[in-house]
Amino acid sequence: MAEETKKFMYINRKAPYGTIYAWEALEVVLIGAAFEQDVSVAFMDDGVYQLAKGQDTSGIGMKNFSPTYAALGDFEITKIYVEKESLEERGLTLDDLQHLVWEDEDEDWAEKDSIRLVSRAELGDVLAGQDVLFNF
Amino acid sequence: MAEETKKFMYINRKAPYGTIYAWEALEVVLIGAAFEQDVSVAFMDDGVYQLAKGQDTSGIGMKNFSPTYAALGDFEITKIYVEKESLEERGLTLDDLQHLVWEDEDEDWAEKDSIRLVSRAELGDVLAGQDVLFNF
Amino acid sequence: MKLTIQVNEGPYQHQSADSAYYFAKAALEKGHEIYRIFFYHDGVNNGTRLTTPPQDDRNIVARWSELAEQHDLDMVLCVAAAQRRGIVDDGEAERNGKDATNIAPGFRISGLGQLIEGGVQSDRLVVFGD
Amino acid sequence: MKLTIQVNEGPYQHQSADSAYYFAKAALEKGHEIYRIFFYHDGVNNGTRLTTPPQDDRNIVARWSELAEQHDLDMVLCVAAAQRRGIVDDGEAERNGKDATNIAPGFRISGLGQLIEGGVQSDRLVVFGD
Amino acid sequence: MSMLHLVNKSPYESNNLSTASSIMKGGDELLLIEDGVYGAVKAGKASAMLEGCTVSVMGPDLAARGISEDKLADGINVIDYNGFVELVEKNDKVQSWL
Amino acid sequence: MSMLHLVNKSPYESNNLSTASSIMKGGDELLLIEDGVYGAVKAGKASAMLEGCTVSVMGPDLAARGISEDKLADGINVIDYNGFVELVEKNDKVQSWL
Repeated sequence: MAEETKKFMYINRKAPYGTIYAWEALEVVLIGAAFEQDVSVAFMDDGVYQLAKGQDTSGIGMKNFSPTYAALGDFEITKIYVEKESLEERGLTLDDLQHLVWEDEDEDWAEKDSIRLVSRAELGDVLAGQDVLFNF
Repeated sequence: MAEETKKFMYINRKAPYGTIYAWEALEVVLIGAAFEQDVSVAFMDDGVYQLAKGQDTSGIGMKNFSPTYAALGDFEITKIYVEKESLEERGLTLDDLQHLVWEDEDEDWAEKDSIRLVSRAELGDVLAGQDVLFNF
Repeated sequence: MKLTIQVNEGPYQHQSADSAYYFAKAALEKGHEIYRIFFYHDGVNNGTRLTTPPQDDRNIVARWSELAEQHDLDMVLCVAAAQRRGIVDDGEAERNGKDATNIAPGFRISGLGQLIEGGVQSDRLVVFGD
Repeated sequence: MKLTIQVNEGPYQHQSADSAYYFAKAALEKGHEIYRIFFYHDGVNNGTRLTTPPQDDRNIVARWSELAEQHDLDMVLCVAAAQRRGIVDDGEAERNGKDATNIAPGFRISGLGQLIEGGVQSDRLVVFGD
Repeated sequence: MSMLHLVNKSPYESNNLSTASSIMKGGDELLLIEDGVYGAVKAGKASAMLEGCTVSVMGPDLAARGISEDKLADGINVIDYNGFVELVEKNDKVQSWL
Repeated sequence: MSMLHLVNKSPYESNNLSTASSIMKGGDELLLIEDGVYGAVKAGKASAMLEGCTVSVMGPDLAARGISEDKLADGINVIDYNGFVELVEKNDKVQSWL
C-alpha cells in the first residue's frame, strides 16, 4: 500500500448527535490516519457545528465524542479546513470552536494551529486538488 | 371503537421514491380507512410531488404506487388538501397532478373533485381543526 | 393523559429513537399512560436483539426492552415494515421460511391498524422521525 | 477503471441502496472492475438475509447477493456499524454472545480500514447516501 | 384548540422550521428538539423565523451541542423532557415537521 | 482535474444543491439523481441555481417522478446508469453532497 500516496479529504457537512454521521465519519478519519496518506478534513454547512466548544451530552445519554477532534493533531492530521460562509450564516466565529493544534516535529515540536479558515471559493480550490473525497 | 369519531389528518411532505415515507404513509391511509374516522389527507412541501401524473418507475425497479391515490375516493377518502405555495415554488399547477375524484352517494353517485387547493394559511386552519395528525 | 408514540427511524443513525425514549420515560414518570409505542419505517430496527453497541455507548434496544418490562408497555413493530427490513419473530420466521429470529424482548409484530387504533384511543399521538 | 462504492443507508427507506446497485451493475456491464462495495452506517442493513419484501417489490438484499455471486464481488459490512445495528455473522455471534446470525450470502464483516484501502486502491470512490 | 409544533432538524439544512413557523397560528407553540435547536441561536440567520412565535427549546439538546443559554434569541423557554411532556399535555395535538 | 458533483435531494427541502452549485469550478459537472432531479425542472425556483453549471440528470429518476424531458431547464443532459458510469470515468473524482 505504500507504493502511492493519495490526497484524502474527509468532508463533514452534518451536525453532531442529531444523526450519527459526524461520529462515524470521525471513526473513519482515525482509522484512515494509519494508512499514511496525505489527509485533510473539511467542515462546512452544518458540519461546522461538530467543532463547537463546550459540548455536554450527559442530558441525552449519548457519548460526547467532541474531545476526539483535539487528538487529530496526534494522528498527524493537521490540515483542518473550516468554511467561513457556513460559520457566518450560523452566527459563529472561530472562538466558538475548539482550538485545534498540532506539534511540528521539524520546528522543535512548536505548537501550530490546525484550523484553516477558508472561504467557499478557497475550499472549492482545496477540494479540486484532492484525489479522493469521503462523504458521510 | 365506534364510540368516538375523530378527525384524522395524514400530512405528506416528502417526495416519492427518494425515500419510502410517501409509500408507507399511503399504506397507513388505506388501513386507516377501515376505522370509520373522519379522514383528511394533506400534501405540502415536497409531498405535492406524490400526486404527479405520469409516474413510470420501470427504470428504477421500484413499484409505482401512484395509481393507488386514484383509489382513495373508493375508500371514502374525499378530502385531499394540496397546498398552493408548495406547488408554485416548484413550478407546478393542478394540471400536473392526478385528477382525483369521488362519487357522492347522496347525489346519485355524482363524481366530485377530491382535491382542494388551499393556501398555506388555509391549510393551517384545516390542521387546527383536526384531532390527530399523522406524520411520516 | 393517554399517549401513543410513533418512532420512524432505527437506532443510532438518527436521534429520534433517543428522543422518543426519553420522552416516553418522562411521561411515565409523570404518571401518564402510554397506550402504545408503534415502530414504523426503519423504526422497526429498534426491535432487534442482535445489536452490540460499544461499551461506552447506550444500548438503545435493551433500554426499550427494560422500559417495556418496568411499565408493561405495548411496543409494536409494524409487520410490513419489519418484513422489508428483516425483523423477525417466531411466527414471521415460520410464515416466511426464515432460519432465524432477531426480535428483542418486549416487542411484538402486528399490523398498521395498531397505529390507527393508537390514534383513536389516545389523547395524543407524538411522532418521532427524521 | 477500478471502483470502490460506499453505501450509507439501509434498504427500502432511502433510494441510495437502489442507486448504488444500478450504478454497480452498469459499471460491471461496461467492463469496469469493482474493487469493493463498502456498507457503512445504516448501509450495513443491506446485508441481512431476514428480509421478506412484498411479492410485487424488489428484493434488495437478494439482488446484492446475486450480483456478488455473478461477479465475485467483495461486499464488506463495517464491523462497528454492524454491531450497532445488529448485523451478525458466525464470528460476531460467537464473540458477542448472540444466539442467531442474520448476514446474507455474499457479504462479509470487516473493519473500516477496508474502506480506506478502497480509497487507496481504486481509481474512483463513489458514495451513495442520504 | 392549540397545537404543539415539533421541529427536529437544523434550519440551515432543511425547510422544516420555515414551513412550521409560517403555518403556526396564534396560541400555537413551537418546540425545537435535536438538531432543531440550532434555530434558536440569536446570532444565526434562521432565528428571524421565530419572530412572533412562542418557542421552547430542549435544554439537553442545547447542552449536547455546546450552545449556552445566553446565545439564544430573546424569550425562548429552555425546558427538559418533563417540560416536553407538559407541552404535549397543554396543547390539544402535536404536529411533527419531519 | 475535474470533479463530478452528485446531488440526490430535492432542492426544496435541503441545502445540498445550493452548496454544490456555489462551490463548483469551471470544468466540473453536476449530476442530479434520485430526488435531486426536481432541481432540473425549468419552472421551479431552484433551477436558477443551475445557471452556468454543466448539468446531467438521471432519466430513470425523472420518469419515476413523472417529469417529462420538455419540462427541464435548457441544456441539461438526460442520461441513464451507463451515462452515470461514463461521467464517473470522465471526471477525476466524485463529490457526493449528502
